[in-house]
Amino acid sequence: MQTSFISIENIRNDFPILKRMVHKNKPLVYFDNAATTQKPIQVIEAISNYYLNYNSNIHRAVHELAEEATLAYEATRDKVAKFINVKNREEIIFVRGTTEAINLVAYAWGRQNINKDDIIVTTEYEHHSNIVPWQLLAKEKGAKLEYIGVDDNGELILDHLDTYLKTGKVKIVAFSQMSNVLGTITDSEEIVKRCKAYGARVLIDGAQSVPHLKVDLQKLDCDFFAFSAHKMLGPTGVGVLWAKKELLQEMVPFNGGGDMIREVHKYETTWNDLPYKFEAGTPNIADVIGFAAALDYLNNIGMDKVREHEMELTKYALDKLSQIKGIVLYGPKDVTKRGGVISFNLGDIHPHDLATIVDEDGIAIRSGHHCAQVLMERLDVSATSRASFYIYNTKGEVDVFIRSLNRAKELFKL
Amino acid sequence: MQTSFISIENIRNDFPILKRMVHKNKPLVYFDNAATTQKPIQVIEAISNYYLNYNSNIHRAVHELAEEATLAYEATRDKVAKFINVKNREEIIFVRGTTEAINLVAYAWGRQNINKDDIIVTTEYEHHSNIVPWQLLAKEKGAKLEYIGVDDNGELILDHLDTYLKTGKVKIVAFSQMSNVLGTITDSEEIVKRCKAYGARVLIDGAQSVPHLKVDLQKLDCDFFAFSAHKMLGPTGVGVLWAKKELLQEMVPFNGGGDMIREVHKYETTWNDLPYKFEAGTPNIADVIGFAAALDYLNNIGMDKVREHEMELTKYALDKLSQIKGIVLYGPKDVTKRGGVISFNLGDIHPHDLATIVDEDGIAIRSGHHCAQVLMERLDVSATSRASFYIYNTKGEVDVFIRSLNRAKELFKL
Amino acid sequence: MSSADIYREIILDYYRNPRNYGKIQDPDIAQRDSNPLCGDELEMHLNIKDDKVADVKFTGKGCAISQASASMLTELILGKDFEYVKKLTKEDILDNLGLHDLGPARIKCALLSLKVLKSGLYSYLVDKLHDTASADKIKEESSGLY
Amino acid sequence: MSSADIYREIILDYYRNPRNYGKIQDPDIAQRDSNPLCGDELEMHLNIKDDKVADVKFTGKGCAISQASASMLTELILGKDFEYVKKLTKEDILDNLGLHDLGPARIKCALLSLKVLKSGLYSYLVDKLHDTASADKIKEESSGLY
Ligand SMILES: Cc1ncc(COP(=O)(O)O)c(C=O)c1O
Ligand SMILES: Cc1ncc(COP(=O)(O)O)c(C=O)c1O
Repeated sequence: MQTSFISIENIRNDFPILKRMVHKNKPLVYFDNAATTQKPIQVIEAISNYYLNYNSNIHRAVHELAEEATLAYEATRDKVAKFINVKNREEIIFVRGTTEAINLVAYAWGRQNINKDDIIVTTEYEHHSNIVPWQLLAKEKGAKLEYIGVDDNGELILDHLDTYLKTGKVKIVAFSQMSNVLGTITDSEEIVKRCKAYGARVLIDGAQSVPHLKVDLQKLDCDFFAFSAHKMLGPTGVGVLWAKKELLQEMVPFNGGGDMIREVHKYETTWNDLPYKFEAGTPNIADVIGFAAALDYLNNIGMDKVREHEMELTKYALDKLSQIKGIVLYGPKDVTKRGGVISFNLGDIHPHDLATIVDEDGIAIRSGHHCAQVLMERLDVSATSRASFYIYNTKGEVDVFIRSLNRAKELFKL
Repeated sequence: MQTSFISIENIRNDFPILKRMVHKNKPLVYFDNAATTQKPIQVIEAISNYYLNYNSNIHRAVHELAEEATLAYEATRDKVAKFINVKNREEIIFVRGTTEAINLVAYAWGRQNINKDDIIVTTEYEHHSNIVPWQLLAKEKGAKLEYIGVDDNGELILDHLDTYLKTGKVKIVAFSQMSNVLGTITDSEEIVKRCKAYGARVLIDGAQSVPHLKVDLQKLDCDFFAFSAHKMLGPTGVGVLWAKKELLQEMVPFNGGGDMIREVHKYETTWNDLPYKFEAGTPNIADVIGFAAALDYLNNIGMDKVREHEMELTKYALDKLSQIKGIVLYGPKDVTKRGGVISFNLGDIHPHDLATIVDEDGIAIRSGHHCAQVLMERLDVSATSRASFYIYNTKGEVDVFIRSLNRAKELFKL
Repeated sequence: MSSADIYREIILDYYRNPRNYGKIQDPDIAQRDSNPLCGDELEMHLNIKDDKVADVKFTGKGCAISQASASMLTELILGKDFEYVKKLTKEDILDNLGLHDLGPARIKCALLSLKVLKSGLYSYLVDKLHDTASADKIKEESSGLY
Repeated sequence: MSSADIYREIILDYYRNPRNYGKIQDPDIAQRDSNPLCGDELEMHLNIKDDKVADVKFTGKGCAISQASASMLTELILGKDFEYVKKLTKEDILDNLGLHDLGPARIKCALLSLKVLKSGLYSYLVDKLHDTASADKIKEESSGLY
């Protein structure tokens, strides 16, 4: 169970849940990592440790617990900035997750900057969280929402982007750096380059990329960037919005309340400095602190190694899967162009039925539309099955999965 | 350390942090409970247990982990409904905290229902989170924000409410069921009654009341109700918005994204049923589950006992404090009309200086404006010191506090 | 229950060869719903004559359980009178399918068709028969389905 | 550091009897700021003559540390030339107050006055002297204060 670069055995030992049995006696094979990943003991203990030793509200008190909690909370901000290579720590806003981050932009930037007949561009392979906020905004403002299409290889048709940009009406282009269904890695730098030429803003949904690839925001040079801690070993309830300082400064606040104000008077109020202007109310202190442990863990392994491991595993799985008769695999064939997310359909077995069958063998995969119904329409399917990998998954687990798929075929008499 | 009705010793044993020393050798006296409370081991373990054993994204998968996580998450909703005596579980929306809950109402209900020249009423003793969202809304809509004043006893002047209501323009009245500075318990039922007579909606901020008093929403009969888990033994990052079903059904969504949709198409989308329509994206699953353990803990003690204990402690503290020369105490004198939150000023010692001095003796109190600057203006002070109690605090701790205050006086040569 | 018990011959047969699949022109009742969690869709059409189900058809996309369940439900109610349809319970459906102890995620698949049927009936009672008393009862019953 | 060390005679004296407390009519520099965390407020007024601080006053509400710090700062800069003021550091202020090892929450109290002073100076350099080079340097320095 040892690959050339990371000792998976050591890693697996850090994830107590991987030792559990499901359905009484089946070892858990967790292939639902694109939905949420498991957490190493280091993260779980960081959260407990906070509650056991220095739980306190932050920023506004002078007592020792508050000071310790504030330092730890703010230290996470520095770690996040470093992890995605951002210069200004005050550009890191803690939110609940990718969904809230994108909605924050749609409310606080969008409502000020999108007007009637403006165009908002997204893509056919977006997660609902990068579609619905823009639909709501477009409807409110009388703006148009346009989609960059997906070709038969599962990649974006960038010609579509050019067509929209040429109208001169595109205000923002929002896309995912990695598709959560097809695994496709978007050519983000190319899109940013084209958008810049037309003065369009760019929002990148990094929910699937940050956990699995080295992301460098100074190189990417987009305007907004969003991701979720729970998809990268971190706790639920924490996400990050990064945005350029000039934009954050111009933006109106999103939520109003404690911590985001400078002075409140009865009829007027002034805003706090960044990043606090966008962090109203008591934040999710414990989990932000727990997130730091997740970043440490990934840094210790190294994002290059994470990527290498997943490429190897994905290649192995694609090879094995493509040998199953009746399987349809979606997304790029070339593992350098995709992440460790594999969507497929097997004969006429509906994904929900397939997921139920493999679950019986201890394997957790996801089935359904994966919050990407627009893509399902494009692929002309109502659902797919999806297996997605992370650092603790092994080739042995892939073998168990393949055996289980063959059992499903037998049950369905295929 | 045993009072007549709860064994504080047993309770304190459940809170490991209370055994810690601060500033090397001072036993922690935690009197900052209005900001956030400490967590019993049961809550900390419920969170760890989730991550150790059944961490998974919820609602959309069929595998065993997802099923266990979904059941636990939804079980919390039932417990919350019972805790505040609500009939329909789908009226319980999980949010990050009180602040987000109130903003959700301001966005999703307010923007549809508040028009030019309408009046929004709040009070002079509100937390910023029950002022700023209404300021933002009033500004956007050209509506007016009016304040119910606070009398010298720290209670609301309900005549002001009548004056506003009589204009016939009041659309919503938003107030706290307990002031986080004065401790005043608002006569909520009376306010609801008056508002009903004029068809005004009522939002109650229960951030300080739900943790300390038995709250019965069927009896209260307001329209919206908000509170935070972290102020009642629960984790950070979880709060509740309750609202009447008819209102939630009419309201537009707040955040768009996964889980809150029924069907997403390129240009139109339909919404999911309640409560999911308002829970976009991956929620804070672990902490919602942890919150259930907090509710169990409070139920085991009984909210009546919680209140009894706090009344006794508050009475004891008020008696001792009022004997200190040069102290100014804010809020009602009668402990049946107030919670265990005591704000005061001592001579010309600025609250920050006072907090620093008592911190040195291991005592965590809060100093400053307590996110209630409008109230500070009303009291004509720039800040107060605030000690706030919970179930694990003791008379012995109050004694330590009193000694420390006397030391502060000496340091300041008072 | 195990997959082998769920995906019996008969379920697969109804999944692959659904009885009463299709649409009715100008149906008396037409009701559509989808499961927001998994994306399953179902539409049922009914014709009512003399308080009886004179014809019933369904279309939909979804898993074997939801499609077989819908198809079997149409067979169950065809020709039956209104009172019979009104009284159908969750247990009746699961008995009819021979499926018990489904997990909470999959039980929704089995019950989507009953939910659609009851919603359709509800609208019919309110709109056509102005029988809000029965309608409200059905509404209450069917709210417990999911 | 301990409270006894912080709240020495001299700090309390400056807190209770602040030197240079008040306002200047038509000041060359007027700058106000508040600490959003604790609500402390501070306003500084300066008159500049021949590149020197000809007069300086402050008003404010806040703790002993912030008020004493502001008052001592006014004394420190009165009569001094511009270069001196530009070069003032966080350490100078803390030295002058005799306060070290303040926790992160309280250090902001001690530095609020320097932040106000530097922001005022920054605006002055930009608006009056059009000296954006110096201004930018000050901006950068003062952004590290909090
Ligand atoms: C009365 C009151 N309302 C609202 C809040 C805000 O709660 P949160 O910070 O959890 O959003 C608080 C606490 O800070 C409060 O005391
Ligand atoms: C590409 C992508 N964007 C956005 C999201 C939404 O993230 P969250 O649910 O954490 O808000 C997800 C995951 O569900 C995703 O895969």
